[in-house]
Amino acid sequence: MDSATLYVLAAAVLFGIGVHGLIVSAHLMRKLFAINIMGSSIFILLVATATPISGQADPIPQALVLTGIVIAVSATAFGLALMVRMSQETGKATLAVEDEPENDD
Amino acid sequence: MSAVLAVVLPLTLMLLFPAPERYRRLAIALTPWSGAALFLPLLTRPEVAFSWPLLGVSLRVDEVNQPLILLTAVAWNLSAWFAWNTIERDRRWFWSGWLGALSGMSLLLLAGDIASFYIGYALLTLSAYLLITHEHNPQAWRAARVYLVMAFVGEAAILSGILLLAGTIGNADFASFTGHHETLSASPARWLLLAGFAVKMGIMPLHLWLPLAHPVAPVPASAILSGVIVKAGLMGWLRFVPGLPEDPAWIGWTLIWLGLFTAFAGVVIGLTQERIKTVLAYSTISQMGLILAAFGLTILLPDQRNALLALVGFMALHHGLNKAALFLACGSSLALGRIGTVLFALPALSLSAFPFTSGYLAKNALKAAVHHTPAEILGVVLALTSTATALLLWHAWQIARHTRTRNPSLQPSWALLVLSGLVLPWIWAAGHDLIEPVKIYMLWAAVWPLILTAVIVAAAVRLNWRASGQIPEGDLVVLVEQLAGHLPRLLAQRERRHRPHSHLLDRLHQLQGFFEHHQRSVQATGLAALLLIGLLWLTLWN
Amino acid sequence: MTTEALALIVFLPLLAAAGAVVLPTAWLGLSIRVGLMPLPLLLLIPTLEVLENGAYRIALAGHSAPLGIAWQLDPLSLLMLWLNVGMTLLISLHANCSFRPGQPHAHRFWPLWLLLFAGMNALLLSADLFNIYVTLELVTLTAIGLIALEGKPPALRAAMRYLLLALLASLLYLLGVGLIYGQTGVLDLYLLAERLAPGWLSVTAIALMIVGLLIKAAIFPLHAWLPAAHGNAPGPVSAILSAMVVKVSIYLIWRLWFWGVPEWDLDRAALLLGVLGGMAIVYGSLAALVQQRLKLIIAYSTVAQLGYLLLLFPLASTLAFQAASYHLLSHGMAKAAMFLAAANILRSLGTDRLRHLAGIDQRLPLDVFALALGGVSIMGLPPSGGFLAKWLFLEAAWSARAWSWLILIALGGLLAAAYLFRVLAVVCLHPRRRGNHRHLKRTPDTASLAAMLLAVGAIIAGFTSAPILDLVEAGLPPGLPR
Amino acid sequence: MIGLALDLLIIVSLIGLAIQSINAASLFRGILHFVVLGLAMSLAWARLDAPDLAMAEAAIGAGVTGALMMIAYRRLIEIQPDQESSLRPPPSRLAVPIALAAGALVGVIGLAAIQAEPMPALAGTAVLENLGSTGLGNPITGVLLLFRGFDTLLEITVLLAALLSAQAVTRQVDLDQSLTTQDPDTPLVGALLAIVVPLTVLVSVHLLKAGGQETGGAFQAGAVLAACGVLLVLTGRLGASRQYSPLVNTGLLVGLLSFILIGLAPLLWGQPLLALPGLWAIYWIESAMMISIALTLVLLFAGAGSLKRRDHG
Amino acid sequence: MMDQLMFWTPLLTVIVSALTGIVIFVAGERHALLRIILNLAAAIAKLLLVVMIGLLVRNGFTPEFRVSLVPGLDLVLRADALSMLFASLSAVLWLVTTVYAIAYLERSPNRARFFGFFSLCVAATMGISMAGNLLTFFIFYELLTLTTWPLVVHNGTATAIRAGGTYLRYTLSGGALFLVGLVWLYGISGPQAFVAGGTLADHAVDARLSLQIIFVLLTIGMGVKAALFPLHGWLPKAMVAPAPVSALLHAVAVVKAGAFGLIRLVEDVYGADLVADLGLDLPLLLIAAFTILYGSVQALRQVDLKKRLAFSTVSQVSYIILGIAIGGPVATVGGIVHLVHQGLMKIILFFCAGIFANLLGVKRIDQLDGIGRRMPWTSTSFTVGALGMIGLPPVAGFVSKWYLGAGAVEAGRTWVVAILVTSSVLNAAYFLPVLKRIWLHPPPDQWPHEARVSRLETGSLVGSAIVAAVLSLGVGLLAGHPLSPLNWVDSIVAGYFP
Repeated sequence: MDSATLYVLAAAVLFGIGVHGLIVSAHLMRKLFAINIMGSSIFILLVATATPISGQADPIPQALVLTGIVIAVSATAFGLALMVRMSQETGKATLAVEDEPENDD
Repeated sequence: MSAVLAVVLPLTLMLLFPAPERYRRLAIALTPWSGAALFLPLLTRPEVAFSWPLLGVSLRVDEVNQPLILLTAVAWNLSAWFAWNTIERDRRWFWSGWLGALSGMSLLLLAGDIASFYIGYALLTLSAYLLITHEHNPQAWRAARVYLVMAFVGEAAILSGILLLAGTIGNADFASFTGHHETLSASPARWLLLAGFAVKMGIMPLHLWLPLAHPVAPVPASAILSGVIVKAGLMGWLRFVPGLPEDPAWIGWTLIWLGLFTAFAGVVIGLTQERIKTVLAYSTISQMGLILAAFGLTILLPDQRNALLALVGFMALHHGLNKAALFLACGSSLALGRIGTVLFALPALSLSAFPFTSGYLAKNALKAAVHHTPAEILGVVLALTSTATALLLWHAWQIARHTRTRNPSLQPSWALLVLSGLVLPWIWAAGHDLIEPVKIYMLWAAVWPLILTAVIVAAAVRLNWRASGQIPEGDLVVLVEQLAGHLPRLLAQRERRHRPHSHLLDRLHQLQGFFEHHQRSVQATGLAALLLIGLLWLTLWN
Repeated sequence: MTTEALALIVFLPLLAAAGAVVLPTAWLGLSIRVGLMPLPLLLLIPTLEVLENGAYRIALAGHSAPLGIAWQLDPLSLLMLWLNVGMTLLISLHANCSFRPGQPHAHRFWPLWLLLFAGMNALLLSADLFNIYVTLELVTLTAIGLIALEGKPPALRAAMRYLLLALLASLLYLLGVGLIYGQTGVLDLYLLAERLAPGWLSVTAIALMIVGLLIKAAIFPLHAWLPAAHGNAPGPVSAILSAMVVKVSIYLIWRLWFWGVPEWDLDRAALLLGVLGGMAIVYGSLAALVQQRLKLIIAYSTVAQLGYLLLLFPLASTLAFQAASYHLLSHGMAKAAMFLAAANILRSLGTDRLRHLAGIDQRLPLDVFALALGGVSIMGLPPSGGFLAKWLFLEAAWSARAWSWLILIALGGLLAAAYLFRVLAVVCLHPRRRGNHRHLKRTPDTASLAAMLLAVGAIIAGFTSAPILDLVEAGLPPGLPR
Repeated sequence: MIGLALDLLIIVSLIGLAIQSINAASLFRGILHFVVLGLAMSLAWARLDAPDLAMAEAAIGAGVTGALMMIAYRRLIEIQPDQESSLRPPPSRLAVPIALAAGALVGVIGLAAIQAEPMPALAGTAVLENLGSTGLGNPITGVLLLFRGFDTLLEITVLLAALLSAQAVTRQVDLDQSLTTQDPDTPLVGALLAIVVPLTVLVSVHLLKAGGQETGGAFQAGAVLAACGVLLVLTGRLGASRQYSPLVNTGLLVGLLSFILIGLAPLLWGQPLLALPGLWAIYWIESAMMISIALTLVLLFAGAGSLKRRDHG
Repeated sequence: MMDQLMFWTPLLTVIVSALTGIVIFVAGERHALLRIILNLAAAIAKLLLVVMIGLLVRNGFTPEFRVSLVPGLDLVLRADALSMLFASLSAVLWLVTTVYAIAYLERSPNRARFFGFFSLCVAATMGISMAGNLLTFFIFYELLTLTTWPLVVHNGTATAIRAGGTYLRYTLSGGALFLVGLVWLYGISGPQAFVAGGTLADHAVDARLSLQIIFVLLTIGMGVKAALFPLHGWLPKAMVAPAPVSALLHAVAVVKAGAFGLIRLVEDVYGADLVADLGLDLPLLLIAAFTILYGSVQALRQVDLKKRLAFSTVSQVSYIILGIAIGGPVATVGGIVHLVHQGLMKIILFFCAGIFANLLGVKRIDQLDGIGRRMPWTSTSFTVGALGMIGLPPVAGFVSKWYLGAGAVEAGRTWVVAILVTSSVLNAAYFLPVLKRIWLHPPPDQWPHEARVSRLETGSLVGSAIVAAVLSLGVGLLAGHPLSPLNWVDSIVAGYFP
């Protein structure tokens, strides 16, 4: 059992937690947490499973993950702004299906 | 040209009738004479053919149609005069029908090919409808309805027959029929045509319409219906289904017995009737039965075929003129005393084959024809038909005496018709070698049936036999009508309730709403994605 | 020349977007023009190049494939580029009415619009799996921003849901890319074919990427985000989303499938995708049949029509490829026309509820006509691009003796007719009250004209297929049966 | 052994924090846990031999994200103080099975990937081989700017798109509402700022410079610089504005514009597209990007279209 | 020059109408006079054009327009004798119907839409008649569906919309099957040019089953429009459309398109011999025969005049199919010539029904009492049409019936005569009572809804009906004339049965 394996398992657990959170959370901010946690778990997986090149870490996955992190932040920032606006418009920061009138104009 | 004129003139006049008054003057002036146009072809004996109208039209006058053309020309023209003086209301329709019928009759008489004949026949059938409905009373409507139904039954049979013929020989000229003997004798067309034309002739049991329709029409219309129009069927027979050399005897016998049955049954039913025109109508049925018997003889006795055919034409001429005269009698005379009596009696006696009348000539010729043939026995039966006819006309006379007509007047046209009924057949017979030399036994053969009639009449008067009113007018038609009464109910349109069209859509909408409701949650998409990954994995992984 | 032109095709809109942000409002119109107008001309150069010499490849920064990122322009991507450019330009004509510089949302709209455009162009050119991921994110984020632009609650909700699902999809795709890199050590799409053996990790990777893309393409049953998003977005945005944005995801699946792993035995998976497509067709059509709003009907129609693009997988032949490409093209134009027309109707009526549309054809004849013409193409009735596409699909299905697909395609047209004629029927209905449309706002003529141009384009596509089909044929993956 | 124990510790805390951030009793505590989770993540990156990622995670993942979440939370409770009592969690009998399945999927994939035959990582090898010729020491910077520069270009475009999108959905009415704390003019704040601001600027410049050779880079530097900006906003030195400001907007775009223009320029003299003409270009672009990223993040934080200075007494 | 003429004229016939339609759309509701002038001018121009092409065709030329849609898939418009038959029918009746429709729709709303689609509909009909291969036929066939739908729903009532829905359900489903069959056939033997006697004989052995199935598919596709039982359901419902539309639908455009397509299918794609060889003629014949009887019986049950006419159409159009299903030259002549004859006769009836409804509000048969006195000319025209439908000479219907019956006998299918005759009797049964009411019943004191209209309007309405009546009488009376449809058809059929 080396540390890579440990982190892979951690990624699995984190992903599960993220998925669970995404499903059971009502509040959008928590959904965003969940998505971010899922993202982090994927990033961990990518880096943890990368094959070292002659003892040195493969820079490609790390570069990819770095980009991924920035993109995740961007999306999260936008998601937050969207959430705030939703809350301003409807008083709630949730996507509960009951709130939506069918075929709303 | 004359033949074309005979057809087109009445048609043109007919088309002018619905027009406003001022365009109608010419039509009105010419109408009573329109039948006379038929004399022209009789004189010129044209034979013409045109390729471009319809399916090609050819017109001609020959031995076969000559007597009927003569009959039509005379009876129609004289009846037209009669009608001109007596028909008062709704003249437009009457004359449209009258002229249409005339045009159709002329065309079918003159026609030399199948299609033209059929066109004339159809025109005649439809136009006659207007004559029958003229009175616009419930009886007339009923009669017209029955007429139309029966006419179309007949028309259907005729059309089938004609189409069957057309399929094998095209729109053939009648003259060429002799070249197709084998085709014709084998084809069902023959029977269809026989039956179809029999409807028009009133042969039992296809006569249903006749006792209803003839009486309800105005008098002159009845006259031509009974005197002339029924002969259109005969013309059809003569043209389409002449006896063929190959015909077996049973065909002839069948026709003969059917004709004789009609002849007697017509009289029996006629005797139970109470209206004079009905009685006369049954008389027509009876007489047409006789003609059918004669027609049957042409098949049974092929070696006398031509003579018999001439005889059939002669019988038609004779019956047509006399029966028309009798019908005109219903409209004018009966209370006119002696002249009226005479004018009624002359045609009646002629029909009963009183010696030296045209009926006598016909009967004699027939009897002579069957003499020394397998059909010898018919001699007696034919004599008995005279008895029957005489009885029926006596019955008619009895009714006529007790009927009061409004405004009795002596129409010259009536008298002329009676006269022509006496004279023309003789002239015709003379011209066609139909006069048998007078022999005593023949005279006796003509007289004994009439004596028998007198005896029966005397007995009837003494014993006060009354058969009237036991058989309704139109006999079988009553049954048929009862059966047909159920038809409208079967055909009636049942209004189906319109189901709200959105029913299915509503259901679909609910379903979709439900589905979408659950779909929208991220969970559902996640689950679906997971499942899809699994499925894709499974399918990709071999 | 070609490299320069391609570089400008990507960077000009990008620069224009930057200009739209950084320059004062007065200069906005100029930025838009600079970012959009020269594009067709620029695109001519690579077109000639590709037509002459076939696929054109650029190693960005001079570092060729395993090391750097490459752009690859083959006939298929050329077609897609043309579509994107043409469609964006025409829709911009419409957008220029609803978002004329100076109007409330204009300065927010145009930069995003130009970024979306640039992102799409970059995506279509890219040959690198990870680069595609970045462009996809760019496209998604701008698209969602555009959807939520007007700040109406339904649009916001739809955007939020789209965002969450798109992020999920991106994660799946990214995981797949990572795995592929682990398996092959390369990220270039066109290097995969020889390096990616169907091991079970690589299978997982492909499956993950495809499902990620399927979510972004809103393929049933992963479509839940689409109707609300497309149905509530501003008109031009709905139009470009339905016409192009969802489709590039499917285009990417095609790429992966036919170029990435051509040697694999894909029959069963192809069947699965085909079934998904079929389900999309049926479900989308039925759902469209019961919607009460015009734009939702059109949006569900997109769900249905996207299904056809998946039929390419089970049919997998030259004809099917031509059919799918042609469908992509004609559906794009028709759908854009319909969304624009619907936007005009919505704008002048204030609502797009079906029951309010009665008799609208007398007031907005041009828009209704565009709607109808677009509908004709969607239904696949002749003469229209939709018909030719359907014809080619049927022919492909017939050639493959794939009767079930044949029936499905025929049925799909009927279902489309059912929901579209439902709209047209309402339009033809006499309004109950005369004053129903008294408060109509006028639609600018250009807005209607843009819709009409696209609709007519969809119809004309029914006559001028030869060059496009030839182009598609030239750009086929190797080894496809006729 | 100690390493393994450390790993275990990090992992357990990761999991615990993740659970807490999602399931914490209040949303606020959730945010706190999430920020700490970010820090734990950066430890994990460090353990995974990815110092650049550790740095980025700490600055961006934990720092910036945390700040954004906090400010969003604050806006939320201004609208509806009680954020969660009225919310019913969606019914989810399937949540646990789905989560388990998804987790299992990731776990199995990961384990399999580790177990799999090591493949020659062609791209990575090529990077390491080519790095020498570039003058850069940090292979990740090399990848980000030289070998896969286009990714980075698009990445900052994504960031820009996120900002524009966020601005598009941000209601413009209440912009001028102060984001500052109740009492901005505490003397202590001024003193603090006087120390912190130059320090952070220094740190970020260092990070930027370091990025070339060792750990660091524009993103990390930008994030740190953004933290400084956030501080200024929070203390009221900078305020949200609706006013168009050429300066802010230029700063926002200077990274992207420099990258594009310098990337396009080589075409003029026949070099490949995006082939950066030397180290100076890399540093130039990095610096420009740093400014842009920082500004973008600050604007995202402020929820504003622009910024303006505020003078406090 | 001549080549150019040969190339463009077929397209021109389509363009004339299409362009008219588009200009009418563009001109909009307000320019009534322009619309009228345009309509009439286009109708006349089209008639002249058709006459010109007719002369060309008569002199042995075959004008042909060809453009490629997909490589290997051409849109071909070609004028041969059969197409000219249908084209001239359409051109003549379009002119008449245009005059009628202008008067009929005076003062009603949405006229621009109406006339626009009306023209497009005729353009599609022209395309159908000139189609040189099955694909072209299909394209215009579907176009016809599209352009007639707005006409069907023109009144905009809920009933009309429902009827339109039914119409589409039938026609589009039919179209889909048609398309499937078309693609299938294309796969087997490439593009299907219309060639007398068909081109498929070579495939009869190896693709027998396929050809049979394709035939069924195509027949269903066309049978929907031709209202073959059980695909006729849309037709009576479509009666909610304005009278000119019904007239056009029934007499020229829609049902005829289906029937014309079947003629093409049987004679020019498969060839009568192959159809017989594949054993398809008898089923087709049976269906046609059943439809004839079924339509007549249904017509008998209707109380609404237009509905009765509609079912009459169901019955009558099947005569055409009957004719080609019987096979053999005579019956084929009968079938094809009925295309023209039925068109002329049915259009009279619908014109008259429209006049009754429009001017007096008379829609049901029991309201017709005595209308002959009030409207003698209209009633006379109606009578001509009705008698023709029954097949009474000398109206055109008789000629067709004659050829059909004779042809059936010639081909050894004597039982068909019984069908024809029964149908005639049934026709009489549902038309003669109508005529009786019209002419012989006393008129009511007040008509249901008497409209006040100008003389010009009445004149145009009644005039159109009279023209149609004269035409159908003329065609029947002069059937033997060298220029009559009958002889034209004779020469066409001579090509099928060398």
